[in-house]
Amino acid sequence: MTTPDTGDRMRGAAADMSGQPSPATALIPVLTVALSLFGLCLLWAFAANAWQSRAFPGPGKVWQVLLREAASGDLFYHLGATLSRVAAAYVVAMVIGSVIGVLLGSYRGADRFFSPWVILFLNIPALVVIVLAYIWFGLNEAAAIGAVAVNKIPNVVVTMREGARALDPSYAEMAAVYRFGPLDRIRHVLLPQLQPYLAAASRSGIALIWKIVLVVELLGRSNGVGVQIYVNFQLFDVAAILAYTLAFVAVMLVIELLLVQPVEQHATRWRRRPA
Amino acid sequence: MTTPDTGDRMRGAAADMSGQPSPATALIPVLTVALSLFGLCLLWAFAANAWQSRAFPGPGKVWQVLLREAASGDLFYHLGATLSRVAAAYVVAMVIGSVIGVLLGSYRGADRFFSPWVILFLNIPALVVIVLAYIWFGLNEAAAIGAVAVNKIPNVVVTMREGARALDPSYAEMAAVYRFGPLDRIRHVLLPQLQPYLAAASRSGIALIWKIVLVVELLGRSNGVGVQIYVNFQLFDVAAILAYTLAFVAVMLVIELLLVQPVEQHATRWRRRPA
Amino acid sequence: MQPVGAVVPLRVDIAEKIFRSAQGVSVTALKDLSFEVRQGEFACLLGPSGCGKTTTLRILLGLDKQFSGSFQLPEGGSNRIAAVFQEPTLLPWRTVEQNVRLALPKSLRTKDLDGLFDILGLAGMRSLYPAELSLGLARRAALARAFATEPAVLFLDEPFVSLDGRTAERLRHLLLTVWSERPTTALMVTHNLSEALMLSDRIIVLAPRPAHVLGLFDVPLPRQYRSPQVMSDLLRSFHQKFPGVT
Amino acid sequence: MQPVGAVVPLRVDIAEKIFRSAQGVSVTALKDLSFEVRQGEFACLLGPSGCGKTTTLRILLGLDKQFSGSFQLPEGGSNRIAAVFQEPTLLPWRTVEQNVRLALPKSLRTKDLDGLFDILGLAGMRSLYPAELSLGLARRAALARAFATEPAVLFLDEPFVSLDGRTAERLRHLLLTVWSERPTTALMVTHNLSEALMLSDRIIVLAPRPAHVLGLFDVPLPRQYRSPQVMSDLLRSFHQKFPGVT
Amino acid sequence: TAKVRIGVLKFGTVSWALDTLKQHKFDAANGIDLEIIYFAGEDATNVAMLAGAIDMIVTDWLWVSRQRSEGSDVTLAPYSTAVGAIMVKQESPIRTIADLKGKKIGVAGGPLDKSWLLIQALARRDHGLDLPATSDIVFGAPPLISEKAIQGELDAVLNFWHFCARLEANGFRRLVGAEDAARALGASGAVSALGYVFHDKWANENPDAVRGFLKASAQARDLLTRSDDEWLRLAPIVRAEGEELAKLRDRYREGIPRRPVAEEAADAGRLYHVLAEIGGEKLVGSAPEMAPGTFWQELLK
Ligand SMILES: Nc1ncnc2c1ncn2[C@@H]1O[C@H](COP(=O)(O)OP(=O)(O)OP(=O)(O)O)[C@@H](O)[C@H]1O
Ligand SMILES: Nc1ncnc2c1ncn2[C@@H]1O[C@H](COP(=O)(O)OP(=O)(O)OP(=O)(O)O)[C@@H](O)[C@H]1O
Ligand SMILES: [Mg+2]
Ligand SMILES: [Mg+2]
Repeated sequence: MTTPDTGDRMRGAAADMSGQPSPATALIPVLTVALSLFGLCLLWAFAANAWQSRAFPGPGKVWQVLLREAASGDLFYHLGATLSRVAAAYVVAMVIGSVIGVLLGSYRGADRFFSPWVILFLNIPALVVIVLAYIWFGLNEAAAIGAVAVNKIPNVVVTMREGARALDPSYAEMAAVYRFGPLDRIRHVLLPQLQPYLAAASRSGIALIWKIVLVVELLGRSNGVGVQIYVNFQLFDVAAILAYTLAFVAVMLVIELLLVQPVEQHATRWRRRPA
Repeated sequence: MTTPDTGDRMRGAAADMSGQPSPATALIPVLTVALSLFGLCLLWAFAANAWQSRAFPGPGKVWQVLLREAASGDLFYHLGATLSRVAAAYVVAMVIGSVIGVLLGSYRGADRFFSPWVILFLNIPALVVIVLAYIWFGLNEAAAIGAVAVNKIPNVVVTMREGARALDPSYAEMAAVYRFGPLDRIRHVLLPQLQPYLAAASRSGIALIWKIVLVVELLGRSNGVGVQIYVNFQLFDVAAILAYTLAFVAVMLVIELLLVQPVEQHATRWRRRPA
Repeated sequence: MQPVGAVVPLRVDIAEKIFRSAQGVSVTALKDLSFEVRQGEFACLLGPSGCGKTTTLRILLGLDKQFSGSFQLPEGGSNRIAAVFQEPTLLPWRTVEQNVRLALPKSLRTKDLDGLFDILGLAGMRSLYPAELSLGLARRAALARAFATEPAVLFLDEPFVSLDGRTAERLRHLLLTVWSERPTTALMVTHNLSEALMLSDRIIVLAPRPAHVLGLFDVPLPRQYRSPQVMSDLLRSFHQKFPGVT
Repeated sequence: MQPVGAVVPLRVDIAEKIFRSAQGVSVTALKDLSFEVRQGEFACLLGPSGCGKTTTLRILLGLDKQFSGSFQLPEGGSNRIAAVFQEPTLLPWRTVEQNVRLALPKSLRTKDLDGLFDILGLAGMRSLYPAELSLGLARRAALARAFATEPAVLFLDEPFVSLDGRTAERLRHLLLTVWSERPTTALMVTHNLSEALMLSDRIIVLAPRPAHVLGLFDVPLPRQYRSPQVMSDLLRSFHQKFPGVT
Repeated sequence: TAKVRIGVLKFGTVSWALDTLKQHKFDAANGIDLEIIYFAGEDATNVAMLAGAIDMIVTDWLWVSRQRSEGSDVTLAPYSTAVGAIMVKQESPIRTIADLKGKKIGVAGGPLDKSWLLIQALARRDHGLDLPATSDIVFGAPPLISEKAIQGELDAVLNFWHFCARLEANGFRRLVGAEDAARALGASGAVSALGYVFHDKWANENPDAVRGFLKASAQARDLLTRSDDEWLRLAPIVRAEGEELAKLRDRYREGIPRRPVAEEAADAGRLYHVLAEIGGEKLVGSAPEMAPGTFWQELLK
């Protein structure tokens, strides 16, 4: 049984696969980001125009506030304080959380025993931990950073535990047969498999940490973006809140685009790109 | 060159691999959880004894408060209100976040364009979103739940995006060759691969949502655990704060042990257990 | 350009296929590769390891669109394609039986598979997950999946490696049964010359990378006449025509 | 119990190995499997697909401890073990060369590998990632890894499938070179009887699952005398001793 | 000179007086060295004092009583009698408490806010009205509640006094103040809602510090009462100008306590019963009476 030629004919789509990427191609990511940010501003300006309200200033207004705060030096002072807290808590939380998470994911017995503890710590409100930390350890930076880390660690644990559970045992077996040293195992066998989980935990982690730092600052610090945001909330000065928020977001964006994405692309270059 | 018998002799460790698991084996998980919780209480009682402070009541004190609040019915009323908000926001955030995340992880161009937006929304403080939601949509449930979902969605997106990036293309190719329907693809090819990411996003997701719900309730609701916690915080009644927290944690624990873990074990029974 | 009602062959006309590796190395896998397989014919692709056979199959399966050139699949019949990949590619989270049934079109989903599983020696393994199979068993499961779909076009990438001789022999016969039951065009990659001589109507011999056709070797003899004696004659004449291949 | 200074063989004595599948099926893979390989000997394991060969190797490699019985590895030499798994098992995120070097002990890390890569036909592929290799190339990379470590004990699980005849032949010779350069005990799984006859001192024939030893076939002839003529005699006598195997 | 560390809200009402105090060096004049530590929230100051990071905060007498009855030794020196009020729009049809029935009322500070409890008590006594049952009550953060009132989503709002003052300057009027309710419920005059709070122990160890501080703060308040120019100077930290600043100034001045502390303490004791009755154990704990020593004993002498 044959049918007339309705043609399952296919043509390849190869354009110029060979040769170095042209300078135009290299520009694409930069242009995309610029376009993306521009689109966002446009949307914002449009929305702010549509819902005119003191609670939702447009980009122009926020930009003015940003310039004013930057000129007075306040912006950099508070942003610096917050950023250093975020960075410290991030490092502490990621290291401790990853280690615990991988251990729990690897040892079923330990996991069974500690999993209620993880659920508990995961669900303790930030407020409780922060207040207890301040009361026990005094109103100081260490208590603040520790409290943030304790809040974040269970999240890292949960993500890394899934990562450890999903590890492919055949690579570990290969490493065992060829007697890889512990460092090689971590660097060449474990970490590359955990990379997507680390990336997920890092990205949502730094965001969560920054949000908790805001609360920590609100509850017991005299400087930092959290203090500024809350003070401006009392005055209902949304433009100032947004200005401080966006300053932080801008820093994150720069880190993401100049540091995280290139590193990530390098770390995952081995992946077969879906055709 | 031979060495004297320093014996690389190995014995197998097979005990009773055959036969049905005995009833004693089936009891182990229950016992472990009981032991785990008991250990936690012990640790807590001990710590509360060591750092005697009004800010850190022992388990006995908190248990009394819990009973009192339960007897008055307040506990169930507020817990119920909070749980329903958590559940609603959870469903909304997981569905929307997963879809966006998988799309961004699959389409590189879209990801490049929207990744700054994701960073932005990831880092907007809960306060800002909640206040804007209340201002625009009124002081009502829809605004509250929407605000929580908006806070959580970027986290889900980030995790699921990593999951989508880590998908093994050979399964998708197999499905394409054998012309799997869209539903089969999602159910049998996509979801099983995304399972660990979904599990991570869910667990830390529900914890994050509950924490944001607390803030939402604090800022503009009249019932719920958040309101109770805040009122008790103003009175500095830490025992009551802990009582409400633990009531929520208990609910989560029951869900985890009776629902999530069995489902998860069933979903991952195909995995080769590390020997 | 095809006359109406004509039987459309599998026609391959790939001008070039170049991979760019992550480290920037350019690998030309195919160059001016063109051949035809008539409808209902069984053809074998024979070529050195790494020459581009799998790449060719992937292009024909529509899994790789980054090439220059064109190809055409045969028309008619159920229009279903089945493939046995070089690695089994079973869904690890589905049992053997589920893996097979999922690949079936809706109309065949509840088909009786007992006979197929029996011949393949998978009867007791239907409820196992792929990680619980030996590699040979996994390959057989992949074969079961391909055969069960009753395809019109069948692509096989070294289906019978990792099997002991007896099992492989049994499966070759099964393949021939499946292929002859309905009009099926088959293209099989193999490194095993005697396998190719036994199964195929035509052997397409490829050069080392970049792959292009070195020559064709037709086996016009019906399969039942391919006795050990005839086979060794065929072998000899193949070696004469392609000295140095295999 | 060993006399001091004695040469310790590879001794396997597995009473039973039972798998429990996730769905609750019990699979007895090995039952009363016992054999010995003398130090410096090259032995082949021959048995039907799915009989338990890979399981045996996994137990010997220490990857599976859930069995009853015992085994003993040969002593002496570098005490290093190398294995070629049935699937290549390369780290996908490291290049071919990195994969090979990572498996080397610290003292050999900077070793010159050009010759090895050349013979294996991997010279131009050192900087590729495993996903960019054909299956045959990946297998060769796995072989390179095993050979480069200069092992005292070598386990091979069907190392030469998915390779064309010429390449396979070249690699068999390479294997013999590596094996004879230093005192190496080798145990190789294969489905290819002539390969076994050409390479090994002793063939251990296994029964279908649950695996146990059906019999041994010794090939006491030095390898250089194994001409095509001798080989076909050996084949015949093997078939006489084990009718119905392969 | 004795050192005093006080924790206050940045831009909060207390910081206005403290700024004046610092500006005019009243602290040095009274032999103390005042260190002002700014926080973003009132709760932060509570935590800070519990953590021992500061000596003094500003909070209300009910909190002090509750802490004392639970064994703490905090005590209070009156600072301000200004309290919240229910505000409605100028043109609103709501004229009396009774009109609140069935309306949507925003309440800042939560269900146990003192002003809210007093107004509830008043509504119940005078109009037989159970506000939580008959009206739609929305609790929320003070700035949000104010904004919602301006938007018109809420028919009436109960907010803290400085939010009320700002609302007044924006077309709102006072329906009923918490101080009116207090008086109606038995207080003989204005009772200080807020006071400087510190530990007895610290006060006993540093009596000069406390006295010096109270004197300096009184001088600052005197200046704020007398001088309108001082308010103009404060405008940037008050974050108000024109009408709004004037309203805030007037309300601030009205809120300066003028009665002997003993009278206030007696009134507070009376109000305690009213509050305990309506707020219940949740609010006051198990103590049936206001804890003795809630008002700093030294001031009662
Ligand atoms: N993504 C890729 N990037 C770079 N090179 C690639 C990629 N995929 C395949 N190649 C190269 O293309 C060539 C052909 O590969 P292919 O898999 O088609 O070989 P093959 O003929 O199937 O070999 P085998 O018999 O070993 O399976 C190989 O040299 C391989 O290294
Ligand atoms: N985890 C497991 N659970 C259940 N059965 C298993 C498991 N692992 C292996 N088996 C079974 O054990 C048997 C032996 O497996 P093994 O991999 O040793 O076979 P093999 O001799 O290497 O076969 P092949 O030649 O196909 O590679 C097979 O029947 C397989 O299904
Ligand atoms: Mg191939
Ligand atoms: Mg095997």
